[in-house]
Amino acid sequence: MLYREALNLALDYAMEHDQRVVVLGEDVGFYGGNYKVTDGLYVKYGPKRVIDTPIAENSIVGTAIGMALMGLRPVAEIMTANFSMLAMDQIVNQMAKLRYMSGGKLILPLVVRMPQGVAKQLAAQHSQSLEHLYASVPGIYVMCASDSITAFHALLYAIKMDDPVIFLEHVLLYGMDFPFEYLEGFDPFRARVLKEGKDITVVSYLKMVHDVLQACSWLEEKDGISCEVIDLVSLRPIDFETIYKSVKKTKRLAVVYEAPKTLGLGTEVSARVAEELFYFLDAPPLRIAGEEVPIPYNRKLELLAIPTSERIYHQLLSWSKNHGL
Amino acid sequence: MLYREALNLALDYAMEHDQRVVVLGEDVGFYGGNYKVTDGLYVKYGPKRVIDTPIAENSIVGTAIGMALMGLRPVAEIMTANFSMLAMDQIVNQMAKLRYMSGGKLILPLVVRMPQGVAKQLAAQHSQSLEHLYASVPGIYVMCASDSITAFHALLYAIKMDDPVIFLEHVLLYGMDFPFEYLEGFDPFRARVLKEGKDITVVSYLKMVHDVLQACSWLEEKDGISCEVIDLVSLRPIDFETIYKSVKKTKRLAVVYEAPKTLGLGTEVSARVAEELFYFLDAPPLRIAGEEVPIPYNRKLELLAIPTSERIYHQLLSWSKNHGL
Amino acid sequence: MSQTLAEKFYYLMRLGREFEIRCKEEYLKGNISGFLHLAIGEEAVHVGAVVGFGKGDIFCPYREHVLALARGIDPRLIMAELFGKITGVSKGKGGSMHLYEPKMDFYGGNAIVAAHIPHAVGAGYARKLMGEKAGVLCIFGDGATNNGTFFESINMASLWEVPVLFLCENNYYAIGTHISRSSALKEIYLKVRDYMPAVQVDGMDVFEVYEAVVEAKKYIEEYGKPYFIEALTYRFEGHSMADKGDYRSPREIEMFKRRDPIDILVRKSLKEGWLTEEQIRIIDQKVEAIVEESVQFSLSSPEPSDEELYRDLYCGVCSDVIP
Amino acid sequence: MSQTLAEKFYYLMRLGREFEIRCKEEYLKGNISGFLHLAIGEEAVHVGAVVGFGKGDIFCPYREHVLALARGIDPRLIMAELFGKITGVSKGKGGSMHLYEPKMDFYGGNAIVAAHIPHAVGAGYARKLMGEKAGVLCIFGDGATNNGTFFESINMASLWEVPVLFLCENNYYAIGTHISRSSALKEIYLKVRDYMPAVQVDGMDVFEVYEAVVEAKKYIEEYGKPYFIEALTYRFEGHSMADKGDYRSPREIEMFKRRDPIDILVRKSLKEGWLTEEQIRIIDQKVEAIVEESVQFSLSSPEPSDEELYRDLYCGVCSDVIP
Ligand SMILES: Cc1ncc(C[n+]2csc(CCOP(=O)(O)OP(=O)(O)O)c2C)c(N)n1
Ligand SMILES: Cc1ncc(C[n+]2csc(CCOP(=O)(O)OP(=O)(O)O)c2C)c(N)n1
Ligand SMILES: [Mg+2]
Ligand SMILES: [Mg+2]
Repeated sequence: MLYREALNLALDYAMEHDQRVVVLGEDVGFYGGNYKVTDGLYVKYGPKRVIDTPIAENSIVGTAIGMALMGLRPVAEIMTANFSMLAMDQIVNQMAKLRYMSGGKLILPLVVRMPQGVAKQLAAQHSQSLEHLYASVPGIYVMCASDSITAFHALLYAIKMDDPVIFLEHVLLYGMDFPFEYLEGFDPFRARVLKEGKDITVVSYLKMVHDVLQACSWLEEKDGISCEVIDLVSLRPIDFETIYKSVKKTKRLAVVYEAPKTLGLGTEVSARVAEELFYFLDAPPLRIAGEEVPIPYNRKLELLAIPTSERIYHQLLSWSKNHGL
Repeated sequence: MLYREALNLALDYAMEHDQRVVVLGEDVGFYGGNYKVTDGLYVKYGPKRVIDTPIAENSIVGTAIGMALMGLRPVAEIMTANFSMLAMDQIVNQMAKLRYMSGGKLILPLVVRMPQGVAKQLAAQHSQSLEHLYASVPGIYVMCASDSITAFHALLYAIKMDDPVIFLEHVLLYGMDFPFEYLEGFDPFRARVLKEGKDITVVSYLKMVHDVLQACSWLEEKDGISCEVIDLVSLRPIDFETIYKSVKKTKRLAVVYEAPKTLGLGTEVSARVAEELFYFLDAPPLRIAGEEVPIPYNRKLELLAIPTSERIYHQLLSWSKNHGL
Repeated sequence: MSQTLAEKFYYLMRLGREFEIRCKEEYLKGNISGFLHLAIGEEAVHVGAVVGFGKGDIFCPYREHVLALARGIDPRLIMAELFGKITGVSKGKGGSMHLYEPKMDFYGGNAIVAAHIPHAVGAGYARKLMGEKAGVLCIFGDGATNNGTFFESINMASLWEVPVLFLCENNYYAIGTHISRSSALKEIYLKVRDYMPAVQVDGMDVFEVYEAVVEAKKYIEEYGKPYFIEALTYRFEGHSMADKGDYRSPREIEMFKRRDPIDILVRKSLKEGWLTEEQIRIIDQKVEAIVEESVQFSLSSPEPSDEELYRDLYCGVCSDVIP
Repeated sequence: MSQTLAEKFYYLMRLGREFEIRCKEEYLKGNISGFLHLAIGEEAVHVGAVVGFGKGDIFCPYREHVLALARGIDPRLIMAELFGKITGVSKGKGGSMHLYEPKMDFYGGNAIVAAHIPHAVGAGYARKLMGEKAGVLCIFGDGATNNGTFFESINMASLWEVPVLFLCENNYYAIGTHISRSSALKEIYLKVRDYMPAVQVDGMDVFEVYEAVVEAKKYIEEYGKPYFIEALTYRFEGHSMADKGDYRSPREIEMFKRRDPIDILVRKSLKEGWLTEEQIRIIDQKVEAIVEESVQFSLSSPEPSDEELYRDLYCGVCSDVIP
């Protein structure tokens, strides 16, 4: 099942079973969504529950908050995370704080979905990965999905939650086909161990997970290095229990993400593991991440700006060599 | 000299010597600034160069960008960093990217000033520390000042720079009196070693620096533990050279900041030091930071939410004990 | 009718006034802290609007004590909130700018200018979708109408036909900046007149505010569409306790104080025979007692326990409607 | 006069059209990538505005090839930018949405809807402060006028008396959403008519656009204040190459294509004798050669070197005006 279809299925399923679920955003209705995630919903549920909005990101999230306060369960789409910079006040100052400031009186069952990441030559204003901005904010949950199974189950879980969730997707995943199955008791707060291994724990999420899996299979085949690959579904909170368990076994941590390295989400993983498992580690933690530049348009430069499976492979390998593997 | 006076002096000096410098923001003119940082400038330089703006943060930074493109050197004030969430598009997507996207053709000599941090019972929407959001963005510089000397020199330096700068102040510092002197060749990209020591390197910035100094003097007096205290002036880039040099000597790193711990600025310091100086460290890095909650109104809870000199002292002490000091 | 109303107005406006005068005292004593924005001088807008609107949800900015009182929230719980006590409406976590009581459809204060305006639009959308006609009352200042979020919300409310009464309390100032230095249009209702019915009223006359709001409410309920009222008023105090308000000339302040909304109400009511001196005396006494009680209640209320720091952040519940 | 203008218009509009048709081909060949927004159908607005405005700074959105061409930027450097080559106007770092040439007062594209509008206001403010009368031309779509940043900027421009010509190209759509489903006011100029002079013109007639802009420019220069023009137009293609545009009925598209701005210009010019068939043929040939040359130039231009990744991020210079 395509990743976008899995998201669509979650929305459709939720809307069908719960009248309170509404979808809103730019082009989500009549047009079917810029990335077709909401395709078909407008015809099925009508314009009152699948709401086309003006280009007004702050008020999209703002109206969704108002709807949630009244007992609806809005799923707002921000066309891409880049544009969510216009909605930061509603996300950081409102969505994340209203419940707490009200002493628990206000309830906000609300999901804000958005895709992010580098697609292909969309240039600096359309290529950002911004999960770290959200994951630093107390009062919201931040989730993401690396394949169709998590896309469906995590999004559905987010919709069922009475707390506000930022749900991140990756533009390049939408068109990708993944195996699909319905799971019982899916828990988005548990990181997934996608591959067991004994030498290195490699933590990642979203699209990078697939590049990591590729790099790790090369490492195993060519160099006999065995990686345990962990896929984060929840980015706030991060499931450190699963990470610690793995690192205690492998004694080595690498974390891979697409955003520029400085203060990217993996920084928290690296710091926390160094702080908590200092005496277990056989090597310094490694961050493999984007360069400290806006994403350039030119394809060659663009690919230099973010980790690729080749570069992940080479960095993991040379770091392993330097630190006694 | 009061911290706010030092900032005022820098603005006044810059405006006097360079006609291109203009100041804009809410209440900065006729009213003299919400925290009186721009006091007197309106009378001295008139309403064309000291511009009162509507409550429109995104367009305050946006118009400042337009002014900078034309060769003015605007210093925009956002009343507090909390409200800068409304200006995130202009900061993250515009100010930080225009130069790069234009292949270097556009020049943005622009400073956006804002105070942040916990004052006293201003509650969740008026108490945030948000430096990590800015420090993660390539294309801008992020500076801050912990006392009057840095306030004057760093702000003046920022105004002279042809690149865009986010300049962070702390609400509680405005009314504080510090010794002042004019320095030759001040370099904001060098962290300041405020106190030499041999056992622990403690990195901090803004208001927390003073709490750290207090805690460290207790540690020295009561427990014979000697701290080297480093004050970051630049938060992007961070002067790791100075930090590494110190940590190589002390073999221990602690970093103290007011924002919630997760992904706060000190996370980068902790992670980087663990990654780069792994074999030098005698103890895991320590982050002493805010709790993972919005700031509550109640004073007792508010003080529980952020590091105080007492808490810094106790945390440093117990960590030292646990790790062989 | 006018008699009952006059009594109600007088009671609520006097309560608001005395409550806030006391807040000021308690602030100076150190019992209240943070930003404290008083609505002294603006009571006719707040009381007229809340009473006139009646049933429906209310969203407002940080200057909301009188609105909360007019909505009927227990003064003790409001004062306790200002004192930061666990008995406060927001458990002492919100303070003056964050009074919430969803049980009374009061969605309270917001400390970010204009940020609650889209909340009101979303709330109105939701209520209408769920078949509720009462609509939403959304209050904000003149300064807020220069902010983009305001316009986005006006457009959405009009486009989607959302039953919201937008009530702008134009007190001519945003902190220290006069409207003439922040807004190209000095008549705020002009900003939206192409989007929805928009009128201007004298915000110092509670009857005028009340009547305009009643009329607006009728329109909202009948057509399910938005409506805009600009109420001209003035704050007698500084913007908050941190502001002396001395960027305004004594003459200007004097001019407006001569139109004190409580005096206007009293003069009119006595003249028309809607209120007697005796009634006023009784109400004054009652108000005094209520305010005093609210302070005593707050003084004797406990601080939140340390565990409260991490409470109320998430509710941690999942709906089970979806299988 | 009309003769010279007609020739100029025809040349620039034909150049814009052929340039973009070629872009489309090169996109399909894989030489251009990313988001490519074509202005085919909107040439009269772009050419009429840039020619009519003359001296002054230009700020525009992502759909800016024709604007850049009309401003006189070398077509080879534009095409090379689209090819991502180092010879491109933005060194291959910006692509189609980010063409900049400050030497020609062209402050180019922006990929965030409405984000460049405050830049234009700030630029106009700065120019005026520095004693320059020419003013700023700011172009944006109908969709952008629902965004808060637009309103904030309109207010500021009016309040501060900034010489900006706001030019809204109303093509009735924001990606797949028709104006009737995104804007409460379908006549966009109504949104600002209380802030500044605001008119609506036929954006398919380059002469009409040109004349309105010339008039606006006179006003701006004389009064140093803002002006607003809404030009009604239509994009013949999808929103970008990623969009087929099939949410619009064939009938609607047909209707607008019958008002192709180039056809209108040609018909009128031939009729009035401003242009001859022969002149047209010569221009067409010239345009063909220029477009071809731009592609050859781009094909033979080098890729940026790897070092470019970290170039142009900061300029690292400090002014020495302040001692
Ligand atoms: C987005 C934002 N910017 C700035 C502020 C600081 N601030 C608080 S109140 C205020 C003035 C608001 O004026 P107005 O809307 O007229 O309301 P009033 O206080 O006069 O009732 C400002 C600028 C804020 N709280 N939020
Ligand atoms: C803030 C923001 N939100 C959403 C988008 C995605 N987007 C790109 S163009 C566009 C439509 C803009 O419509 P309009 O302003 O009418 O311009 P047109 O493309 O029709 O010329 C949208 C929604 C964006 N680039 N920026
Ligand atoms: Mg006001
Ligand atoms: Mg359009």
